[in-house]
Amino acid sequence: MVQAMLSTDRADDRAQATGIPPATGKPAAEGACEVLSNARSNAEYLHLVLAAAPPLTAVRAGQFFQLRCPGGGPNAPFFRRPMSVYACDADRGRVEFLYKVHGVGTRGLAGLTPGDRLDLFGPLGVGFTLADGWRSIVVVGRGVGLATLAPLAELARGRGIGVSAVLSARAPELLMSVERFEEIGARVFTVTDSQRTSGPARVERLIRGLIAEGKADALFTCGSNRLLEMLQRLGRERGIPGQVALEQQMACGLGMCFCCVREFRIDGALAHRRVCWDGPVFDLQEALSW
Amino acid sequence: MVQAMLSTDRADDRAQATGIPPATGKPAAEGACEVLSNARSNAEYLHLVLAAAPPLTAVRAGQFFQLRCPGGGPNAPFFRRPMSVYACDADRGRVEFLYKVHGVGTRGLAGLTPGDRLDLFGPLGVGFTLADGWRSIVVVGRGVGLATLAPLAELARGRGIGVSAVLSARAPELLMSVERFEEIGARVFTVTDSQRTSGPARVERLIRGLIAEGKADALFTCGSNRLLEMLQRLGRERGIPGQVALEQQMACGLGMCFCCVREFRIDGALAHRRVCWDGPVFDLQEALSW
Amino acid sequence: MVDLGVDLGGLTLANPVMPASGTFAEGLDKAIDLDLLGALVIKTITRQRRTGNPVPRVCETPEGMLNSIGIPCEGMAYFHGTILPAYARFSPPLVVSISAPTVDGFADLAAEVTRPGVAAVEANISCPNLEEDGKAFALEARPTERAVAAVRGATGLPLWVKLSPNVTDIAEIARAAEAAGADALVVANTFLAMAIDVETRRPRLGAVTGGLSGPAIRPVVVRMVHQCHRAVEIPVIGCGGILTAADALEYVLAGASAVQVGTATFLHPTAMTAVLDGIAQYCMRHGVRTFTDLIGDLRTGEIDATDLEWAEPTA
Amino acid sequence: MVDLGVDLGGLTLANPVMPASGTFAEGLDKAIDLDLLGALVIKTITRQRRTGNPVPRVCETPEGMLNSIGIPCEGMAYFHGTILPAYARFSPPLVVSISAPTVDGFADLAAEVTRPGVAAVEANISCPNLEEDGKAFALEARPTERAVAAVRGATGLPLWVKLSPNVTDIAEIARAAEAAGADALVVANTFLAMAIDVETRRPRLGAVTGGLSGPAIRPVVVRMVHQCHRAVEIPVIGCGGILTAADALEYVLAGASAVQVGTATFLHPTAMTAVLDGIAQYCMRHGVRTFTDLIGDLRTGEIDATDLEWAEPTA
Ligand SMILES: Cc1cc2nc3c(=O)[nH]c(=O)nc-3n(C[C@H](O)[C@H](O)[C@H](O)COP(=O)(O)OP(=O)(O)OC[C@H]3O[C@@H](n4cnc5c(N)ncnc54)[C@H](O)[C@@H]3O)c2cc1C
Ligand SMILES: Cc1cc2nc3c(=O)[nH]c(=O)nc-3n(C[C@H](O)[C@H](O)[C@H](O)COP(=O)(O)OP(=O)(O)OC[C@H]3O[C@@H](n4cnc5c(N)ncnc54)[C@H](O)[C@@H]3O)c2cc1C
Ligand SMILES: Cc1cc2nc3c(=O)[nH]c(=O)nc-3n(C[C@H](O)[C@H](O)[C@H](O)COP(=O)(O)O)c2cc1C
Ligand SMILES: Cc1cc2nc3c(=O)[nH]c(=O)nc-3n(C[C@H](O)[C@H](O)[C@H](O)COP(=O)(O)O)c2cc1C
Ligand code: FES
Ligand code: FES
Repeated sequence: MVQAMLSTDRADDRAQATGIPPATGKPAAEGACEVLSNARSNAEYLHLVLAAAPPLTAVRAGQFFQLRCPGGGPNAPFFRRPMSVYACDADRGRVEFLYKVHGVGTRGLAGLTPGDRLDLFGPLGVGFTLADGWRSIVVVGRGVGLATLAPLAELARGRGIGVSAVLSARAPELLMSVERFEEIGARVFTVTDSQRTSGPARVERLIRGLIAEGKADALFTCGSNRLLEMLQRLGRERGIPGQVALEQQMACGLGMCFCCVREFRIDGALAHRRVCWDGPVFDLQEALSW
Repeated sequence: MVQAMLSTDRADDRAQATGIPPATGKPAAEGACEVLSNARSNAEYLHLVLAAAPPLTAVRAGQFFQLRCPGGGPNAPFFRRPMSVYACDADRGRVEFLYKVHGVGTRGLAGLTPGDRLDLFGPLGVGFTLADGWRSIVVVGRGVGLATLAPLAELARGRGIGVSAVLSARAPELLMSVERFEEIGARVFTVTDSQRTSGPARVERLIRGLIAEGKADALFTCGSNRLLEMLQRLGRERGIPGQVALEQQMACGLGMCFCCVREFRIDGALAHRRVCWDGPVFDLQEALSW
Repeated sequence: MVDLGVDLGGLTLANPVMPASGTFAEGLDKAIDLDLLGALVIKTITRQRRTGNPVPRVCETPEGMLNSIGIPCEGMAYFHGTILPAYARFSPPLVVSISAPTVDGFADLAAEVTRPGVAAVEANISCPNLEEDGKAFALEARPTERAVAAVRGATGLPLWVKLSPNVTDIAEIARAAEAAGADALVVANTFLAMAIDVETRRPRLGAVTGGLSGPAIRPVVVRMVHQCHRAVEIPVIGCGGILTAADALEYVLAGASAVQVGTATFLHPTAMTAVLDGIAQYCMRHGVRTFTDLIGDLRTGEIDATDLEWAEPTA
Repeated sequence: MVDLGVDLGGLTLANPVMPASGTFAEGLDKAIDLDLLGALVIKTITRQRRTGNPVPRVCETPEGMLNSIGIPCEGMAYFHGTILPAYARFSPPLVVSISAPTVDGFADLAAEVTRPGVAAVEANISCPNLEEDGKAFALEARPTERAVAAVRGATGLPLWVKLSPNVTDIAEIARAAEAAGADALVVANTFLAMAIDVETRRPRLGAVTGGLSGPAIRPVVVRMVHQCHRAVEIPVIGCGGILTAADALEYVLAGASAVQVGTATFLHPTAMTAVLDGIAQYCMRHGVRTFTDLIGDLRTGEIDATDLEWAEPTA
């Protein structure tokens, strides 16, 4: 059981997305945290649980940490690696991540065993926003993208907002976080490639159904380009707002180096935004698919 | 109990010291060896035991390995670290080292625990030579220098040569390897600073006594400049041959980089020799004190 | 108490530690107290709006990184209206790094940033990423002199000139910058470099080449600082691969009056304040009361016995 | 089977992997079968007997090392009487690296090493450690041209010229060497650098400065090889920080026809044969039948979808 300890980002944070420096900084800290567990969730994903103390535990849904992944030699991970918070419990002093082994950094993470220490920096970035008046939201995600969406679902449920979660994967045995979303109290729909239920057309039909039921005051997604495009189309067509969490390679994580830029369409014009600083959560329609 | 598995260097190896490339190379190999134990011997020294297979175990007394010490980050030990073999048992597949924590490399060694792997390269260098006809030898050493001398004592005893071992240290509790030398069958003399028995004058008197007893057909030492000078003087005065094992910073360990040179007096003239290739064991009188 | 203050060509800093241009923004105040720093040096600006280079803009190399960020810039209105005001609340002197594709452009921009709130101008004449034509001014003495003279003529603010390490003879360029009126030199910018993903056979950077920074380059830049320190009278600011106080002190002993920390802040956001603390501790440990006593205090005489101690560790 | 053979300015090698001068001696045959290598390049020799520099002659830096070995040399009698015969038993072509303080000295030495058993001459005009006067020939185009022309006139052997990376414009020097008759270029020697022990305030090298080598420098030298490859027609041999086959292939894709491995052999004595194996495996994996097809095969077109895969790892 993971308790909801996540808050939403306030409007003054959102203002950062306009490029205006924030008037006040919420602290981000560097700290070596003890590994409590680092177990395989399924064939592809690992679940890392760390002991952490404030301010590291003052995490808002959609925020991320920069992890100093272990490793040595000339191919050691030089940069930190960005990782969304999968769960955070300030009272129990826990921060959790869900990750896939991809390259040298995440391979280093996978080698961590209980008792090891991992240096975290964060929490960072602008997370999800829940507008007053929303009664039900839809979250759609695949793979590790679900790590980012789980705290949002938790936050929404904590405010009494209904959550429909469409969880996608290649095959049923690779489905992530079904229990976590069920525990949170979300209505879970699973779709998979092997069952041929995860194609854009099928998912679109599912979501159109939720919209018809009045269960979609806002749409949220993360990670998949095809899902993003489909939700943008639906959102535009039906006038439903939404947000998307994006990824981009990051060096600093603090808006300093400009390596993590992406293009957005803002008020009709193309503009660059730093994913680490102006995001990683952006307006659904402003994001460009890639 | 450590069994004698060490041989001496033959004359054709000694010829390498003249700078003439060897006609045949004894193999030196790179291999990852399992750590069997790595325990503190006393407040200052650690004893590392590794599992090793041929050709790594074809070690001769006075030879060394280049160890790839663990460590990461910008201050990781970049070079290998040279370390004399303290004991080697080819039958049981063991190579042992005795070391003192000095800097970043040896600190990395000290962190090894049983089951870890350490990459060795060797055995390297020209070791000790025992001339036919020697009946008793004297070895004089201090601190980790004794690591280098123990296999020599073992080799000599294996050939029925008597060994008097003068073991020196700052204080009695820091005396190294007394049991190892006793087990080998050496006659052990301990001298320490705190007991005021280790000064050059005292040690000289001790050795003069051994010479008088006819127990000093050759003198061997390692590591200490003051001991070297004293033995050189005694050797010259009494016409007793000897050998000294020297240290110098090493990058390659194979005679390739010329970083480990020292000056020697050879046939009256000063000449540079590579400690890793022409040594680390040199003629007692050719070595220059520093 | 150690006096950490240092005078850098007319600008007095409370201490010698500051960020390197392009590796710092006010967002770092989430992690450290920026008022502790000796100065705040902001990302190079240009007059033109620019979007910068295609992604990927960074990649990892052995103990270093490549960047081809370029100089994305929102233009002067944004600089005056947004960037300058954002730094008003911090106390360290604000140093504005400027770049331009022409000598006149340098002069114009220097004049334009000579405003209240700006304590010094850093002329980035060495950035290898500018799309204009190619060679940076800093690669040869004559263009260096011209660019620096233009900036000198356009502003009364203390003028720092940032050199490129991609040169045969950095001392010659340093002398040219000094002769043209620089008040201090920043040594150095990044090394032009590239990396290739052999599986895809493509460059790892969208812009193909980029600048190498981080610990990997430190030994080369320390040598350059040492050469510049001996070549000119004006202060030299060391920059390249500083991660710890010991790294910073290496620069200081080689002749640097102050240091800039870049890449390290990406790895450890608290790097600059840790460097500063470490310098103060070093001074106390070594009985150094005035930081400036350390500048150029490299000892190259005969090696004495203690230095050879490692050769006889057991004695 | 992959054809790994490569023609280097008139000398055909069985494969493109060889040692870098000064990091190799016949003692390595204790660890690897030297006959597997493409060529054997020996430590630079000079006519004069020299003892080299004071110790310490090496120190460690982040993913690199400094050396101030200098060129200790036993003189020509030793070269002819001892060194040359020692290599007679190995099959790869023997490349003799030469250096001299004057143009005439280069010519004399080149003539003197033009003997049976020597397959090519490598002119080390870039060594930063020579005590003579200072600047190496390789730092400027004109002296490069003169030294190379002198060697060219003195020997009919294939002539490789080893460049220095401590220059503003390596392509210009490469063109000068080509114009003066070089058959191939070795890019590059070490970067002039220094390191200081802040506790003793002394240089870490007895000679104060030395050359930086190892993985740290690789991204800069890969860029230089790429520039030289585009500037000249003659083959370029890449050298700097190669530890693995992937590192070597980075050079090859950037334009190198062969590679030299230096510092890596100190860390892993089997590095060269591992690099060679890895190149062969890469060729098989990528369906490359002729190694030379890879030379300069860097792809810089528009980035396509697969390259962006990391941006959508979960799709
Ligand atoms: C805000 C944010 C949140 C993320 N949350 C998660 C998460 O919860 N779980 C998870 O498994 N992954 C997450 N990722 C992706 C994760 O950062 C990458 O998988 C990781 O950086 C890969 O590093 P590597 O060394 O294993 O791979 P390598 O391919 O060796 O990395 C090389 C470089 O590319 C960067 N890189 C590679 N893939 C990505 C990517 N998808 N996004 C950003 N940078 C990348 C690395 O950081 C590194 O700089 C997130 C990314 C961002 C930006
Ligand atoms: C042939 C030989 C045999 C040795 N046998 C032993 C042994 O059995 N037990 C033992 O404890 N030590 C032995 N040493 C010394 C050992 O190599 C050094 O203690 C070790 O290299 C120190 O490395 P570090 O990283 O801990 O120290 P650091 O000071 O961080 O090392 C920095 C650099 O200096 C070199 N260095 C420092 N001290 C020495 C030294 N005394 N000799 C050579 N290089 C040095 C290191 O190798 C490294 O390159 C031997 C040295 C040689 C040459
Ligand atoms: C991401 C990044 C962006 C940079 N942008 C600039 C810049 O805009 N102007 C500039 O003068 N230097 C720029 N630099 C160079 C740094 O200021 C500094 O000179 C260099 O990185 C070496 O220092 P370091 O090794 O401490 O990073 C940049 C460096 C990096 C890594
Ligand atoms: C210890 C040492 C000695 C060297 N001696 C020479 C030399 O005599 N002649 C030469 O041309 N280069 C010499 N070099 C430079 C190397 O040949 C090579 O150019 C450089 O080290 C870069 O390659 P690496 O990073 O693979 O070592 C030496 C390098 C080292 C590390
Ligand atoms: S990662 Fe540096 S600006 Fe986003
Ligand atoms: S360590 Fe390289 S020659 Fe001795």
